[in-house]
This record gives sequence, C-alpha cells and structure tokens, in this order.
Amino acid sequence: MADNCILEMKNIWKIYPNGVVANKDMNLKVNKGEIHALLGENGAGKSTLMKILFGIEQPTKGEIIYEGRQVDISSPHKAIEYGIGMVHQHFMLVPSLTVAENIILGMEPKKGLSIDIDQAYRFVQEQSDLFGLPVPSKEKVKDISVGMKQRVEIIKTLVRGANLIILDEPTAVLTPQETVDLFNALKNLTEKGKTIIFITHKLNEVKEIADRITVTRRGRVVGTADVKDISEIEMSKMMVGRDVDIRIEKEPAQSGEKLMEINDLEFTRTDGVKSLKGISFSLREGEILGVAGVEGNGQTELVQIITGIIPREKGRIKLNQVELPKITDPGFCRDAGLSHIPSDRMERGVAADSTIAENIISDRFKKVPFSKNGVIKWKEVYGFGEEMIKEFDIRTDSARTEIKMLSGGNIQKVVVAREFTAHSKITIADQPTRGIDVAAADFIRRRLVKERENNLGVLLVSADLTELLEVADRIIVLFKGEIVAHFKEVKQINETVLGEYMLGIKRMSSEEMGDL
Amino acid sequence: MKADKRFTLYRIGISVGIALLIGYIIVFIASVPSTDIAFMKKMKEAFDSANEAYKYFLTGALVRWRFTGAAFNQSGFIQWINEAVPIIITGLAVSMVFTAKQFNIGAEGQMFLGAAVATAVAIYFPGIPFISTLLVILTAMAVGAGFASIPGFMKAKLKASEMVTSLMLNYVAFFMGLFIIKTFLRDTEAGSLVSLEFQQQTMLPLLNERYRWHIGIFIALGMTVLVWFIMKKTTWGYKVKLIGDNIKFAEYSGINSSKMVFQVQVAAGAVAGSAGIIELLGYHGRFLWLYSPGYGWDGIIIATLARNNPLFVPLAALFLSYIRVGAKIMGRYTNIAPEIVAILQAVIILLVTAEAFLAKWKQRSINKEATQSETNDTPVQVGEVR
Amino acid sequence: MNEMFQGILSWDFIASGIRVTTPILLAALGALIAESAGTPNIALEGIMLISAFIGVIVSGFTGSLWLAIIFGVIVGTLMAAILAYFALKLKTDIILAAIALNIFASGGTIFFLAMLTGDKGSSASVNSLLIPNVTIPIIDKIPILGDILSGHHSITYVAIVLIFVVQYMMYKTPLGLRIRAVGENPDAAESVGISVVKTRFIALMLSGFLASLGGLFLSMGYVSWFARDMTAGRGWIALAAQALGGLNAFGVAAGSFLFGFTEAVSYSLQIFDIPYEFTQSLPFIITIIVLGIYAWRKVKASGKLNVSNSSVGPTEK
Amino acid sequence: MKKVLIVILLTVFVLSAFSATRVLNLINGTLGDKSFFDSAERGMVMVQENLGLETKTIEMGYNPSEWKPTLEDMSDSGMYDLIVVGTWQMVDTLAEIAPYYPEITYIIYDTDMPFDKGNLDNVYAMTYKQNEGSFLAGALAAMVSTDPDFEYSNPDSKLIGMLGGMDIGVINDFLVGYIEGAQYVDPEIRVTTSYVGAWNDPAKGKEFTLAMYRQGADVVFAVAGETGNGVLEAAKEMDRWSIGVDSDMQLIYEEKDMEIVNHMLTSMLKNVDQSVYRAVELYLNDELPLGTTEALGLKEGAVGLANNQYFDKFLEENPDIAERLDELEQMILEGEISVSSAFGMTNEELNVIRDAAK
Repeated sequence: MADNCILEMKNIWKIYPNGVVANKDMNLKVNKGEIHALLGENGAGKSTLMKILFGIEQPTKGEIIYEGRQVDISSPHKAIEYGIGMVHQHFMLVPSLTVAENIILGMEPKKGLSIDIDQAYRFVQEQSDLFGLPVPSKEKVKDISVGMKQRVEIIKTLVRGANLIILDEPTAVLTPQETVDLFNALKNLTEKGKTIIFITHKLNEVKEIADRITVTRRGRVVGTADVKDISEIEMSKMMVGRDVDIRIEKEPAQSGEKLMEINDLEFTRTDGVKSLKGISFSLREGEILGVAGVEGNGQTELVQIITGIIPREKGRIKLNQVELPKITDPGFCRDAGLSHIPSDRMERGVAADSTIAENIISDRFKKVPFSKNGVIKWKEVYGFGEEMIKEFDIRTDSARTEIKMLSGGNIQKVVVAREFTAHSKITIADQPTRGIDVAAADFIRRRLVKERENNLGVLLVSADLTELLEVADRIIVLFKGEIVAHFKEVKQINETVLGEYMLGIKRMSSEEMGDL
Repeated sequence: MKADKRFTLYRIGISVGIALLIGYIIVFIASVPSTDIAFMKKMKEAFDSANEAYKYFLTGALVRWRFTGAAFNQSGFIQWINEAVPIIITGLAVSMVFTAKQFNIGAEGQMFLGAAVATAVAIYFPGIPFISTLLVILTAMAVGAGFASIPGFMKAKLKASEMVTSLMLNYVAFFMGLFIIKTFLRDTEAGSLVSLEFQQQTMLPLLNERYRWHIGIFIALGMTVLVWFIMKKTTWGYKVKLIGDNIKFAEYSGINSSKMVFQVQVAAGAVAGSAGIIELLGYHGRFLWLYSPGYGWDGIIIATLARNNPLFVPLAALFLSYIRVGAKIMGRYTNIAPEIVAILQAVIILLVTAEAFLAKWKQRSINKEATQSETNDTPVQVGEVR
Repeated sequence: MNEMFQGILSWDFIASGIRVTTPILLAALGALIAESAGTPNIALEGIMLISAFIGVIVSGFTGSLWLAIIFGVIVGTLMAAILAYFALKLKTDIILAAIALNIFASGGTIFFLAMLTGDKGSSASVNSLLIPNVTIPIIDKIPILGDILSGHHSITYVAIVLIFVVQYMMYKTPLGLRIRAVGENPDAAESVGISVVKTRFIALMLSGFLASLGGLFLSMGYVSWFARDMTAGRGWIALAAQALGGLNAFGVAAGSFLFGFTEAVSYSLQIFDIPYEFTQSLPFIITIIVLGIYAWRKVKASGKLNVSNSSVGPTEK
Repeated sequence: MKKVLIVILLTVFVLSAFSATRVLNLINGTLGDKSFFDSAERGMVMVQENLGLETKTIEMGYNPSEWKPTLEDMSDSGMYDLIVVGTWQMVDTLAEIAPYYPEITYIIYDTDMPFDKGNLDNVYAMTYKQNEGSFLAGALAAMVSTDPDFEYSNPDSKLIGMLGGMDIGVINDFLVGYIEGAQYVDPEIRVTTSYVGAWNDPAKGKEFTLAMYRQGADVVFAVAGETGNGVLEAAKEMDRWSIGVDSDMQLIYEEKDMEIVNHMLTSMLKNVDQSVYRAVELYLNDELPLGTTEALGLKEGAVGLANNQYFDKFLEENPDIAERLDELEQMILEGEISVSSAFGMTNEELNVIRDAAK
C-alpha cells in the first residue's frame, strides 16, 4: 500500500492575507491509479488544498511528498513539470483564441520564430484521438459548448504529461448525459495509469465513480475511507458534522393572480447568436417556477432582461401589471416589486469593500428610516444590519465587517437578507445556492419556500436539478433560447427526464406544455 | 481587521523614512567635493554639508537659521500653509473621483480654466467684500464643473476612457485659459502676459499682511469638512462609494450608474475648479500663470496618500507642502536643487501604495493571531477566497 | 493663404509630420504591448524623458554614440522594469506607480541635470551627439519619392520597421500569443504554466524599450539637447493613439500618424491669424473627437449603456 | 612705520571681511537658455572675477508662486547687500518687498519700476531699447532676404520671420523694431510672426520655424529664450538664415556646432551682462542713481548687433550691407529715425503694424 502512494500532503496550513484560515493541519494521501474523491462543503478548504497542490497558492506551513520525494511547488509551472494537472471549476481558457491555441499555449511548436500553426492542429488532432476526446481544434473557445470546453481543459492537462489530474467540481455545469460521458472518460484515463483527484460535494457521484474518499470539514480533514466501505448517509454525516434533513416539506402550491407576464421575448447577443427566441410564460402568486437548462441556453439573458440589466430586443414584460420600459433600468424593476438574487454574488450581488450593513441597504437607502433629506442615518443602518445578522444567521461579529472578510455562504446570506426583506412580490433567484455550504443552502431553500407560502412568486433558475425538483412547483426547460418543456407536476419527474429535454433530445409540443 | 489599519500606518511611516533616507544618500553624493583631498576628508565634508542641507530641508519651513541662532521662520511657516491650500482642494477633488474608481485626471485643466474665467469676474465685477469674492469662486467652480462634464459625459454616455479624454482636455483647458487671458483680460501695460489686477475688495482677507497669509486655508478646511460630509454622510456619497466599490452591484441595486459617474465627475470638477482662483485671490491678485502649476497632479498624490479619505487630505497636503517648502529653502542656502523632492515623492507614492510591501511581515503577524486563536480553539471563520 | 497651402503641400511638410509622429509612434507601440498584456503602461512619458536625458548625458560625457544609445535604452527599460516590479510584485496600483515614475522622471532629470551640468533648464552646455539621418542611396535621387522616403532619422526608419515587427510578434510568435493570453485571461495562462508575472514583466519591459527609443529620438535627433520636460505630453498622446488603434499595430500606427500630422498642420496654421492657442489645441481636440466617435460606435454596436460594461480605453484590465 | 602698515592692512582686511559686498542674482526662470538669463549670469561671473565680490545665483523656475517667497526669504536672511532681479514679472513682487529692507539695494533689469509710488529709494531699474537693436536686425534680414547673392536666400519671396516666445510687451517691442527696420530697407518686405507660448520648448520652436521656412521665409529672428534654440536648428536643417538674440549665440555655439554658426547672420544683443556689471560697479562707487529707471539703447551700447569674427567677415564680404547698417545706426543715434515701441500700444495698434507686414 505504502509504495503505491503517489502523493502525500502533510500538515498543510493555509492562512490568507485577510486572515481567513482555509486549511488547518490537513493531511491527504492519494494512491497511484485511483480516483480519489475529495468531499466537503464549499468553504471546507478542499479547493484551497488543491490550489496549493497545483502551485497557485503557497501553503503557510506543511509539506508535499510527490512520487516519493519532498517537493516545493512554487508555481503551476512547477506542478506541470512534476506531472500534476488541474481542471478548474471555472474554465481556464482564453475565449478569443482557438481551441488549438489554447491547448498549445506555453508549449508552442515553432517554425523559425513563428508558431507553426499547422503543426499545432496536427498535434491537437493526434492527442485527442489518443485519449478519445475529440475537439474542434480550429474553433474559437468562446464559440464552443460547456462540455466541449471541459474536454479542452482535460486535453490541456494531458498533453502536458499530467499523471495526476485534479478535477475541481467538474460536473457542476454539466448535464446528466455529459456527466456520464465525463465519467467514462475518467475511467478510461485511470486504465491508462493516470491518477485522478475529484473534488465534489455530490454524494451520488462519489458513490458512482470514486475508489476512495477524503472528507473535509471547516478546513480540517475528517477522515479517509474506501468508498465501498461507507454509505452515503455516513459520508454526509462526516461532511456536515450532523444529520441533515435533505427533504424540504411543503404544501401544494396555491397559485393565484399573475404576477409576471413575459410575452414573446427575444434577444441577440453581440456575437450574433440569438439566445432568446420568443419566450412567453407567466409567474403567479404563491408559486415557485423553476427554470432548467444547460448553462448558455438563454437563462442568463432571460434573468438579466427581466431584472433590467440588459435591454431586450423584442417582446413585452409586465411586472405587477406594470409594463417594463425598453431602456435598461434595474431601479425601475425594483420599484415595480422585484427582488433579484444574482447568479454571481461577487460580480453583482455585493460590494466587497463595503460593510454588511451598507450592502443590505443598497436598494433602500433613500427610504425612511435609513435616510432623511439625503442624509444617511448610520445608526439606523447599522441597527438594521445587526438585526439582519441575527435573522439570517450571518456568521460574523458585527454589521461593520467588510463583505470581503466573509465566507461564500455568509456573503450569499447577506444577499438573501437584502432581497427577502425588500417586501417585493416577485423574487428572481438565479443559482441561489451555488458554491455555498449545505447548511446555508438549506436555509436559503427554506426561505424560498416561505416566500411562496406568503403568496409571493419566485422564479428559480438553477443548474442543480435536485434543488429544482425539490423546491419548484412548476419547471420549464430552456434549450437554445426556446422553452422546450413544461412540467406542471414536478413530483412525477426525475433528473434524467429533465436532462433529456435540456440536451434537446426530446421536446414537448405546445399542447403537451399547456398553459405556461 | 486591526492588523490591516496598523500596517497601513506602518507602511506610510516606513515609506517616508525610506524616501528621506534615499534623499539623504543622494544629497550626500551630490555634496562630495570634487577637490583633490584625502578620501576621509572628502567624506567628512560631504557628511557635513549633507547634514547642513538636511537641516534646512527638515526644519527650514519652521526655523530660520541665522548666524546668531535659530528663530521661528514666519515667512516659511506662512508659505507652508499657503502652498497647502490649492493642493488640499485638488486633493479633495481627486479623492472624490477616485472613490468612484474613475480615473479622471482632469483636475489640472479644470483648475486652470476655472481660474482664468473667474479672473474676469474678479476684475470687472464691482468689488463688494465677501459677495464678489464668493461670486468669483462660484464662477470658477461652475467652469470647473462645466469642463469636467465633457469627460463625464463621454464616460457616462459613450464609455470613452475618462483617463485619456481628461488628459487631452488638460491641454485644451490650458490653451483656452491662456487665450482668454491674452485676448480679453490682459494688462496691456504689463511686460508679461498677465491679467489686469483684481478688484481690491474681491481679494481674500489677510491674516498676516506682511507675508500675505490669506484665509484660503480656512476655505480649504471648510471644503474638506463639506466634502467629508457629502461623501460619508449623504445618500449621494453612499452612491458614489457604491459605484466605486462595485459598479455592477450599484446598477443592480437600482442606482443609475451613468448618472452617478457623470455627477461625481462634475462635482469633483467644481471642487477642482476653485483651487487655482483661491490662490490668485489670496496671494497674487491677478492671473499670472504662463505654465500650468501642476496642482491637479499634486491632487493625485495627495488623494493617494490620504487613501481617498477627505479628512486625511489636509494632512497629506500639509505634509507634501512641508517637504516642498523645506526643499526650496534647502535649495536657496545650499547647492542642492529642490527638485530632489520629486524623487522623494515618487518613492513615497510607490511604497505607500505597494500592497505587498511589508506584506510578509504583516502576514506573519496575521498568521500568529490566527494560529493562536486556532489553538485556543475559538471558532474562526472559514473563508472561501476569491 | 497661398503660403499656407504651399506650406502644407510641400514635401517638407510630410517630413515634418513623420518627424513629429516618430516618438509618438514608438511609445504607442509600447503602449500596445503593455495593454495587450493587461498592464497599461502610463509611465511612457517618464520613460521617454529619462532616456532622452541619459542619451544626452552619456554621449556628452563619453563621446560615444553607441554607449549613449545602449545606456538610454537600458535605463528606459529599467524604468519599465521598476514599474513592473512595483505593480506585479509589490502590488502597487499600476496607474499610481506609473504616475510616481513620471514625477520621478520630471523632477529627477532636472535634479541630476543641475547636479551634472549646473543648468536646470537644458543640457545646452553639454556637447552631446546626434544619431544620424539616413539617406537611402538610389531612392534619394528620385524627385518626390526621394523627399518622402529618404533622409529621415535612423530611429524613424527603425520605428516604421517596428510597426511590422510588433504586429508579427503579437500575432505570430509564442511570446505574442502568451502576452495576449495573459492579457485576456491571466488565470488561463497561469494554469498552463505560463508565468503571468514574468510575461507581464517582459511586456512592460518591451514597452519601456520602445518608449526609450522614442526618448532618444527626441533629444538626439528631433533636437540636439535635453530640455526639462521635453517630452511635453507625448507619452500621454501615445496612449491616446493606442486607444484609437486598439490592439493592432497598424491601427496604432494610423492613430499615431493622425496625431503627428494634425500637430504638423497646427504648426503651419500658425501663419494664419488664428490664435496659436487654438491651433495648438487642435491635435488634442481631434483626438477627443475621434475617441468619442470610436467609443460611440462601440456603444452602438454593443447596445448596452451601463458604465460597468465599459470596454474602451487603457484603464480596462 | 611697519607697525602702522600692519595695522592699516589689518583694518582693511577686517573691514573688508565684514563689509565685503555679497551679491545675489535671482533668476525667475532657469539658466541654460543661452540668451537672456545666461547673459545675466555672465554679468555675475564678471562681477565676481573683476570686482572680487561674493556672488550667488538662484534659479527660481517658471512658477510665479515661487518668486516672492524666494525674494522675501533671501532679503530676510541678511546675507546679501545687493540683490539683482530681472524682467517685468518681478516688478510687483519687488515693489512690495523692497521697502521692508532699506539696507539692501535692489537692481532690476529689463523693466521699469513704479517709482512715482514712492518708497523705492533702494531700487535701481534698467530698460533696454530692444526696438532699436531689432530695427537693425530687421534691416539686415530684409537686405539678406532680397539679395540674390546668398546661398540660403530666395530673393523671390520677400518674406522674413520672427519667432516670439510669447505674445507680450517685450517680445512685441522686438517685433515692432524688426518690422520697421525691414520695411525701412524694403517697403515691400513682409514679416511673418509665430509665438510659441513657452520659453523652454525648443522642439516646438524648431517646428514653428520650419513651418515659416516652408512658407518661404529666408531669415528668422529668434526671440524666445531657450525656445529660440530651435530656430537655429531649423535654419541649419533647411539651409536658411537665423538671427540670435540677447547673447552672442554664434560664440556660444562655435564649440558645439559650426553648422549652426554658419547659418546665423548675427545676434541682436541685449547686453544684460554688461549692464548688470556696470550697475554693480556704480553701486560700489556709490554712483548708482537709485530710485530711477535708466533706458539703455544703442547709444549706451546696451543693444546692437553682435560684432564677432563671423559677422565681421560677413560684413567684409558684403560692404554695401555693412555701409547701410552703419548708416542706419547713425540715423538712430542722431534721432533721425525714431523707432516705435510696443510698450503702451494697445492690441489694435499692434495689430495694425503686424498686419501691415503680412
């Protein structure tokens, strides 16, 4: 067993400059040729540990032993030299370059001083044949699908001679079918002698593919085990430290008046792709409408148009009986009674250098009691901030803490605290639980259900099909800018059914869909 | 985090120290005599004259060194305060746009053109004490605001880089200002291109007649409090901070970012517009700049040193003007050119803004704090780091 | 009136335009490389100034033209390396660091000039050398073509060649590919083992190298001495030229020539009764207008009006 | 006897040690312009070398905000007995400060002082009749421009030029003399003028001059301080003529670049150096007419064309030009020609003169 060990990370500590302790004395042992799952909630420290292994971050303390020798991985360049490759959660690709250029970047074949581009295409062709992962080498990366991008990423690490491949939550953006393809490819790779570390927080995937697991929690390693010796329940206990009641109980929907009406919505992206092709649907009081779809099929545009961030090309939107103007104005939408939990909290949901309280009042600072005659009443603002911290269980010592000092889950709670206390009739929740720990996610899902019980409407866009099936009352599926399916009875379907529609394998007729 | 603020202070202190040390070394090298004498003697002489130069540099603004001994240097002190006035104002203006993360560096042009146009009012409007002074300053502010609206508009509506446009406009403002003075306001009796003299009653009251200590410093401090209030206590200031912190978030929260970008640039332009005319009203009594005096650029240094906090702006400006006055006094009494102060300024800016400078030291202390609290087993936030 | 057109239409005018363009072009190409790497270099002004100064001082004190050129280029590149060190290693805001270097260049050159020559205004008392003009043998004899093509300063020819070299480097060589990758997605570059810091260091140093050639041209060709602040905003204008031309060397060259010729026209416009303040503002006003139109077209194309989507100009990273 | 001698010597020594006059020269710009301020500095060197006085020069730079504190601080320091300043730009400042320091004597050159306002009994002012000297320069330029014998002239275009640093009184005083001199010799000659707007931008000076040469000017008169150096470069590059100003620029450039010297006709001297030296000498002899302004012109030798070896050779080769210049100079000295002055002219009056020469 011991001589089979390819990697050992010993007593790793990582303290970030902002004081956040991501890794506390973590240990990890990986055997050659296995698929080793690194399991843990977001914020448990598994991504940081892998960043250290790949040389992106430097450990504060600790040592790494790779193939029997102690190594100092000071940069990704070093890691690649040792034969360590990593496929990141957010793809590390240059959109305006071609697939081939992305793959050969840093190891360009040369003819004289220039890049030998023909040689590059040949090389990419050879390699993708070798590993059975075909890619369109002359296309620009910005034009290819998510699954394809991931393939490019894997080839990128393989052509650099990676023997140990780290995959950081690779299935998060994939459809079930694409996930199956990926798993097959991974098994194929281990047969060729490659070792794989697989980061995830999805228990079913671990069961399906991994040989061994290491579970992490709050920056510490809880334990390592063979997958066949451990049940999902045990795993989840190790992950969370307590039993989690995964199912959310809820009453059947009592839908009332139409809150939001979308009519024949169209949008064309700057690259000329028509990403919304005449979408119509409505949201009623007291229901959660789920929107499913593979990323890039129009969900982002849909949400951004409804919330007034980008202008629509055609179509009409009514919020609470108010017609939305053509110009972009998120403020108008808010005034019309719309709340919005954005998909990327750091991009749009918070201001990182501002305090928690400042973030929570961003949509209501003009109103009493937060300001009067244009002068902000900071006492009221911070008082309210403290209230929200209590109500939404934000883990921090004060409302004066800057957002950047919080963990992802707590940041999302700040966003949610603002959006759920805005007293809006409609809430658009775009990937509301992405990348946060299970407890926080659970909390947010329950709040969404509570909104619905208060006779408000929620539009839930999520890539997490389990979440959709659990929380939504109705689900529509978007494929290439069109609604291809509508499920009125969510309880009767499962992930696989949804996946078929999401990939465009099946499509409902308008009669089947019924009244949207 | 406490460590954060503490290390910012350390960093500023150490940066200033390093800058002064580098300056000393340069002065020392410049002081080595070229005569053919023994090495040790040369070193001794250089050491003596470098010390002499630094004595003037560090204390000259406050102390007058005579053969008979030291005395308070009233003129140096007043020059120090007077010179801080325009750069406090431009520092405030720059800190406003920087808070909104707008790289508008047009304060120089706004200040110059504002002063040139307001000169007309100062010459021709009947000299009513206080009222006409106020009117002159308001005119300069209006001109500064108007001129700032060009890059503001281009950024807000056309998304043209405000840095390039505001820079180009500095040149335009300079030439327009000179043109206005030359064509309409020129004193034809004068042997140089200067405006007619201002109305006597329009001039700022003096605290000290002899050395022309004018009340500009109080105007500047008043503006500091005003800008501080606006930026920290009003909804408008909150909006400015928000668009600076994360403009997409501000838009998402319902703030009209284009409007705010435009407004903050115009508001800062108004502040900057008054910087030049206040000095003219207090000190010179007419428009006499043939070269742009560079106060807008100084504003950038000061806003940086003050970390865009209006309350720190006067401190930074007083610091800058202190070392400048010191350097000039040094230049008068020794052979060291006062331009050495530019080298010090550059070193200070580079080090003060270097986030990673002393970071290892800081990290060590943070690590210590963090591991300590870990071993004490108090709960510590576990963070996802972006 | 007549003389005016004589002035503009003469071939000397074209030569004048090319001469005015040369330093701007070199610095603008430097700006292009730095911008492509995602690290805008606004210290070009200071780098040009320092190189102009070093060239004059070294040639004056050693009498060697080659030493002057070598030192001028080395010091200019070194300035860019200092910028890179502070921006990339010590995490100073790159724009503030560059402003600091510009302050250093402006005051430092005067300080050292006074220290070395006793004068604070110009290096008039230093017998500095000139980098020679080049006469192309046969073409020189052809009437009009000869006037246009031959007899320019050596650095001018170098600058013209560099337009192609830079374009080739950026779009055909591994280094160019890496610089663009680092500029567009540094994480992606890092993930394949390209050192982002190193690549940006190289890009900034290349930009410093190009700008320092522009500086040497100013003091050893355009005129034959160093004068305080003699760059007179050319480094800034180069940034504007780059903003006009985007990330394409030919576009940037076109932007530089637009600026150079506008300025040359403004010299000739002197002869009219137009106040010189107007003619001298002309190049800047035209730049603003062109930038405005360019930005407006981009806005129209993208159809988005929020500031956060801004994608014009050098502040973008 | 010997003892007495020693006592006397000692007394003289001690007295001189305490009373040795220290002279300060404040430049409201920078040195290195090779013309105006450098000339003043030469005067100080002469004072030091010939009169044995201790001197110091401070360059105050071009920012007016620095000037008054410097003058004030140095007056206050008690280290100097005699302070020399120059140009009109220092008038207000000096008028304000001089009354506070009656023990110090101030000399100001190239400008008048408001003596009628009183209280300035420790100030002596000198002005120069640059219009007289420029008259000769203009005449010379016109003759050279229209004479087909010169390699660098094009007699078809009756056009000469002047590059001014700024559109201000002193410079226009040069211009008026220059135009009148040129038109006196040839009424058809036209004079083109450019103002750079800066005293220290030779690169721009060069481009402006090139534009004038392109337009057909044969001779350009550089009246722009340091900026004017660009004129000399341009003349060399385009093979045309230039005329220097204030200092004898041919002598300054002869070591550096003979090509430039060969393209210069001469320089119109404004002998700041000699006049400053003269004033200091008068001061030492207690003969300085304090409280007054002296206007120094051709008669006093304060202005005029530089008579160096190059110009002498030129005049030798062109005796008719030499003769005509002599004649004109005599006429000015005898008052037969009275050259107008730009001082006190309104913009309109000035434009009339300028337009007449277009």
